[in-house]
Amino acid sequence: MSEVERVPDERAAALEVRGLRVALPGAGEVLRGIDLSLSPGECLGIVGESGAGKSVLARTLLGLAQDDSSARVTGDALRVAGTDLLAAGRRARRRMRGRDIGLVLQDALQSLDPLRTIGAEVSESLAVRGVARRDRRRMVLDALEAAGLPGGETLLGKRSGELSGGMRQRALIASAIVGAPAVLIADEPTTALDATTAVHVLDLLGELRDRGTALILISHDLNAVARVADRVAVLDAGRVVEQAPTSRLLESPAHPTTRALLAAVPRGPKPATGPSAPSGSSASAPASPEFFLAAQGVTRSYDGVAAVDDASVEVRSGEVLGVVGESGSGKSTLARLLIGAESPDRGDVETSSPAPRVRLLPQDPLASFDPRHRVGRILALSRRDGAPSEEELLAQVGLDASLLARRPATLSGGQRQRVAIARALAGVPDLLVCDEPVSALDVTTQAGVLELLTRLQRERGLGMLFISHDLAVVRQISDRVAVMRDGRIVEQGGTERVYAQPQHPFTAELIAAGTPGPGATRRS
Amino acid sequence: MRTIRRSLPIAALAGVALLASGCAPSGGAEEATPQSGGTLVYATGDAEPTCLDPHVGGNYPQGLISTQYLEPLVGRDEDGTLQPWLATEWEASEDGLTWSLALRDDVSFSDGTPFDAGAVKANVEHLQDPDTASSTGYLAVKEIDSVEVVDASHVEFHMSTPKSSLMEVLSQQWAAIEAPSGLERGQEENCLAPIGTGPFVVESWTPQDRVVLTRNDDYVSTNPQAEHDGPAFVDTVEWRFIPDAATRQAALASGEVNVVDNPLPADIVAAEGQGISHLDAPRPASANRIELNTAQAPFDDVAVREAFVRAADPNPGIESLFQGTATRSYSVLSSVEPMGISDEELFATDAARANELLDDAGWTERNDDGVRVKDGETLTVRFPVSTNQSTAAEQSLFEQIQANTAAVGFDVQLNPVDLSAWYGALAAHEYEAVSAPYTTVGPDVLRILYHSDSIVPAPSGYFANNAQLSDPALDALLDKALGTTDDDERASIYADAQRIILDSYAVLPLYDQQNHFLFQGVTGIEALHTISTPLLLNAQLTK
Amino acid sequence: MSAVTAARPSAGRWTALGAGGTVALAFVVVLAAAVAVPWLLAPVSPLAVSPADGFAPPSPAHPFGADESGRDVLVRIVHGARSSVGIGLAATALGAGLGLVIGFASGLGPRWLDSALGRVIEVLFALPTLVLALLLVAVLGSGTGPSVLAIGLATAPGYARILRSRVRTVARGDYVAYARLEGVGRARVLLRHIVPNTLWPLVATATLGIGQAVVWVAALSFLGLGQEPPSPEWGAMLGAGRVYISTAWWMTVFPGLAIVSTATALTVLGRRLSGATA
Amino acid sequence: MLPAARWIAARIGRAVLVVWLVATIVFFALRSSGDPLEAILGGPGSQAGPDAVAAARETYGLDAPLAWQYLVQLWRIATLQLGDSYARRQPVEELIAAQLPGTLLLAVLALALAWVLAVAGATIAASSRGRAGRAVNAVIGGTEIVSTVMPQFWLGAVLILVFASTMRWLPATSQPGDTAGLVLPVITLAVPIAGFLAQVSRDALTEADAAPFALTSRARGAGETRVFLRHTLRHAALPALALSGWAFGNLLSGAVVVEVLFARPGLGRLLQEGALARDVPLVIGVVTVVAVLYVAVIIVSDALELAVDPRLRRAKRQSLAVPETAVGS
Repeated sequence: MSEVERVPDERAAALEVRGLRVALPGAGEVLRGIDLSLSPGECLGIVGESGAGKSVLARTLLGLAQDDSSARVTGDALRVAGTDLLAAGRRARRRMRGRDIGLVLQDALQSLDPLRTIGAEVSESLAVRGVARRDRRRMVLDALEAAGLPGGETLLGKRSGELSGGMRQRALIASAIVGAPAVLIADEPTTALDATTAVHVLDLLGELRDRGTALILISHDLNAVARVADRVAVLDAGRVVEQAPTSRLLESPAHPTTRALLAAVPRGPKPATGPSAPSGSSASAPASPEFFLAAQGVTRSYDGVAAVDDASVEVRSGEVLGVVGESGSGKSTLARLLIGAESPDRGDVETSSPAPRVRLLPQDPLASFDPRHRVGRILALSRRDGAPSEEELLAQVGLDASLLARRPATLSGGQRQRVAIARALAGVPDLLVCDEPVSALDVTTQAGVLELLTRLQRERGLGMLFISHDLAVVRQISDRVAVMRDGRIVEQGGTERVYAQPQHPFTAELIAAGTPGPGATRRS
Repeated sequence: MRTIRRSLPIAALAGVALLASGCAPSGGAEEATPQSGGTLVYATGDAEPTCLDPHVGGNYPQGLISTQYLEPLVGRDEDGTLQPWLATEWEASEDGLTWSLALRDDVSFSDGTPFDAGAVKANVEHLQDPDTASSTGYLAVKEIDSVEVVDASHVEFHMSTPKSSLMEVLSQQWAAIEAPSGLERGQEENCLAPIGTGPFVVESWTPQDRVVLTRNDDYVSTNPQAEHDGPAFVDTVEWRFIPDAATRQAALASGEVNVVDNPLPADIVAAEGQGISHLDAPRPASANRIELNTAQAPFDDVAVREAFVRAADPNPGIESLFQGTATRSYSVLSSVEPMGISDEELFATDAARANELLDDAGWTERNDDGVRVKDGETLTVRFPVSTNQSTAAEQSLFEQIQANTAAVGFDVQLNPVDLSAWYGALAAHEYEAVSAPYTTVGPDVLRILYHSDSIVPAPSGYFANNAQLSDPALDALLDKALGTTDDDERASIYADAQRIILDSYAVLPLYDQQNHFLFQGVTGIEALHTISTPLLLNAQLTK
Repeated sequence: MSAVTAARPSAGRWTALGAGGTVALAFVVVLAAAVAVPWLLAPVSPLAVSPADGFAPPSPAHPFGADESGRDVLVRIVHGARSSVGIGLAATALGAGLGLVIGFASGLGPRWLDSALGRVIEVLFALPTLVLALLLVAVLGSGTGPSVLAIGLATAPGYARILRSRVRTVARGDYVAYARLEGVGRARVLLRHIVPNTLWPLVATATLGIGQAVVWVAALSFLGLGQEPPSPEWGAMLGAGRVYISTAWWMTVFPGLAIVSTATALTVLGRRLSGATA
Repeated sequence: MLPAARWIAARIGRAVLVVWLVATIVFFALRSSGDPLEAILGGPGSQAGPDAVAAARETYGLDAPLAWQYLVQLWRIATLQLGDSYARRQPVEELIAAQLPGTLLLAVLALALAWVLAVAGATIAASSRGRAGRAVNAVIGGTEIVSTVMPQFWLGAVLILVFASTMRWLPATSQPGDTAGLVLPVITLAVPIAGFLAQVSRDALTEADAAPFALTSRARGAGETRVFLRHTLRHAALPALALSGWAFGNLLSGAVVVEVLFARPGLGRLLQEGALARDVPLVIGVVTVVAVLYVAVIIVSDALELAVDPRLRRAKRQSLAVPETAVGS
């Protein structure tokens, strides 16, 4: 790739990778000739589907893959902050870690040892290098401050479980930068975070980059990468298939993989299909959409805390109501109240007569399948009068009939969600409740499932309640949207209206956080 | 063939002779010099006593340990002849209703109080007191109506009925003499450390672990088996409780302990090659035997009993299981009892005869398992086995008898149970066969075991006549023997009684009650000629 | 490494057994044969005594040697499988059965019942197996019945705990909620989803429980609270043979191996079974 | 009240309930099995006469109504005056007090050894990688399973045969105050428990070693030793700690066997003798003490767990952990 050769000065490079190949026992060659380079103060984004080799690349750059004696690491050059990793021994590689290169993983709850204090965790790379205890404390506090946690004294004795998700992630970043490494690898650093928090963390990474750290940002989320990265490398099956400055890559992707990734990113309003008019108009839906379910001022509390607080919402036939909000905002509880899985403490849920037949599309379809049942049995048990055969149901969701004999555990994530959709269809539903149905899926898989859902909804005139933390996803599928925060519905209305003219500041913030394309943090 | 035994088995005699000459009887290859002082460690496999006073209850474990600190009025020599001990002379009146005893006047208890006629009176009364809950010792003194203190060294027992065996049963350790000063302390305290005239004194008792006995330096050598005047040689005896036979043997082999009792036959055989000495001291009174319950079907029919006895064929099993350490007995009484008679012919194995007898008795049909059936009843023999009392080898022997009698159509159901359950089965008459060892001294054991009076149960349900023999002729003989003091006449009466018992086929004698000791690093270990408990008075450590 | 193992496609249940599991399964098959048709494997009576062969060491005639009564140890082990495994099965059935009742009542019943049964479980836990066994001996006397009862009662709280949490997990599981949402009745959900998904792990636990029950039976035999002779029961054989450990090692080593192998095989199998469903 | 104080109060309340239930069950079970007089009057096969029977009945309060006797028994437990042993005629609390320290010493040492063996096994397994590592893991896994199913009396007998009879390195019996005599009983007692603990620690260690925090630590430059000592070991120790209560119950079971085998005085042997002699006050006393010890250990191990793992303070969880692979203790 021509971009690689464009690197101006090799001596100044914080990272230099040429022809890197990594073979792991049992998995074969996972990386097949990687060329990358990175200068101080530069951010390289690495994107790709799961299984593309992103994490192995990160571990190899840290010299950790090499520690496994059965792994084979070869290449023309592998230099990190001056250390030649191809020549370096185990000990040299270890000395390099923490001092020259740091790592930030996703899900700080798991990445910070839950049994150790924040102080111990953040200072670990200092302790390893024998920094005196006195100095450590000051450096830890500095690092915490640099990571956006000023006044960190109170945090030192706490454990990760006692912090919020955003604080945890900041503490994790502090633990990676406390040794002032030249290179920082962030592997999916925002995946487990709420959209608004993610933005803050990405901004923080951008600041670090601006202060001269060479940053590698690994993600499946092009949105996140685009916000910070100067350049993006697209990884597919162990190879860098395309590498370009971020804006160019976003605007004119060259490689099919890149194009597919970009196309899959949910964006824009609900697409209009075929001859019918855009959703929300009366053409595709019954003339006056009758309501299926209507909640009026419902409240539900757990242990004195209101999970849903005085919410009023209506789900209508042939219409998709999107509910969006961050984790813990009460989305799922509201859905449970609507479908009668739970009773409200206050308020009413009205149901049209006859009661609509409700089916659910869960976030984790695997957990909603009896592990002892095969796909055929699952569909058979859920079939109601008027439903097509099991084979037909699978065909409708784009799956082969041969899957009928498989157990769900042996299917891929996308296949599982499609089986879940088929199962919901087997119940001949009037109303489909979708609870974060795509949030666990790869971006391309997600696009396929969303498309399928939209098509089915249209074809059958289904009513749908679609819950998601991702505004872009909700926008793409919903006719109307309700924005939730702390159990309350802060805003409600036609999707495009809300999107265009958010009434509530939180909605505006959400929209900003979810906006793809070049963001404020990326250096121009 | 009828023989009246008057002597010990040759082997045992030889062993005693060797011991008496001061040499290690077997094994002991190294030249070891006996020395005074030191601590002798004795490990017993018998249960730990719950009370060290053998008057209370009265079982063999109490007999074992109390031999070291309590002494009875009389002893016996190896021929079974009574010997003076704390009593120097004894004589029964013509009518057998009064016994006059002369006592040693130079003996004191280890707390300094004198041994005298008052002490004897106090002991008899202690045994007779219901609060003492004496079982074994009580039987010895049951017929004593009152004790008259003639003077300090003379005492008279006034009997309710004549009892010629009185002095024999008074030689038992369970009727040994304790200091009245000790008895007066009350049972709880006296149980922890009875005070006697023996060669050792109870120093301390750590339950489940050991009793420490220290030498009685003021010991007056009254024991008829004493080989020297004055106190014992060893300073201290540690009496340890090691219930597991293999562990006990390992402790002996590794030198942790000097003497063990209840060794396994295989260990006795192996001892010779390991420099470990062996003492075989069969217990007196009854032999080990299987008794058949004559009170209920099927053994209420003598032909069925004979068939069982003829089919049992224990000899090959005794040979292989005991590996030469036990000799087959054909007598109800122990081989150390001079008045025992033996009849090998009566117990000759004859399976054909057994089948014939059973056919004639009407047990002609057999079920699918080969068990004989009569009138819908199977030929079932319930045989509760006490795991406390029957050794592993003995239990194996019972299994072989089970297999042998199965061949002629018996269905023997062995049921190994703990002691409580075993007594429970007997009390409920839920047995057709049983093996119940009984240790006392002298042929009067026949009366305890086979007199019809012994069918009457105690409040606990216990009764001694497990064969449930109820024969007026036998009762008459046993009563008569009790009133006869002339030894020859007694022997003849007991011989007639034994004849009746043996002929009833209610008893299948097996061997003497096994009582072996293995020891190492010590000489002078011998057993009392009364209840065959080990005497450590003459023991000397060797180094 | 983790990526590799996780990426491996799940195979069928039996091929997932692995080498150890296959050996264990083969052993259990042989064991089952010994339980079902001992006469086919060893057409000699395990009871026939032959005092002349007493303590015969292993030889072609007696591959595992002979015991004190000249009975072939191998033959006795084969014929002993039925009673040993039988007692293990009976105790496990009792323990698992009790555990099942307590576990289901506790997991599905009202809160007060759960809390009351929780105390029952705690009480049973506070009585270790042998303590419970000795207590039962004091009450019922020794024998096979009390042994089975003791092991059953002592293992019941373990099963109850596993089942209770399993029942709760399953009952609160998404697929149960989904079936309820589909309008499937309570009873049908119980039979269709909760019971099968609860019992399958129980099978795995009970499998290794049988192995441990066999060992407990052996321990009770050692304490003199065992099975009636001459029926060849492994624990009793081991207990009897231990007396001769220094002179006739084969009497204790081979029954010991039978117990340990059986328990090991059942444990390996149980672990594999539980792993295959996870 | 402080949360900790409230927690302790609640746990003690529950413990009292459990002990009361145990005592009640034991009392009625034993009393339903028949008249205890036989045990009082010289044990089984007693030949005591009617006078002695009547005297004993009065002395031991057996002429009172059963309900009254039950209340008396509860009062005794509450006041730690457990009455006189039928067989030994000594106060039960004294008998137990004499044997308790020995058994506790044995149990604590065995538990410590089991922990050491378990952690050592888990460590070796975790630190062996590659092809040889798989072999080592298989061997350790096999050893664990075999040790969990090893009958203790058999293991002990073999140890005695080898180390006492043959080698003569160690005594065959275990006496109070004799350190060398503790070695074999402690090993015998520890091995099966070590097997169970090693299984859970190894699983936990493997899990912790693959956890993101271990990777993060390595990425900070921590060496394998540091990762092990500072991170994974604690996580591996947690489940083993949670199993302490179960292990303690198992140790008490094992103590019965081991104390008989090694002729060591202790609670287990006291119970065995009491049970065989149908000594009601002694059996009730020992079983109640065992239950008290058990719930005490559970409370302590739960408290320790809470101290080590702050995550548990927020989670509502059950105490009384049992290895998935052990169904009895």
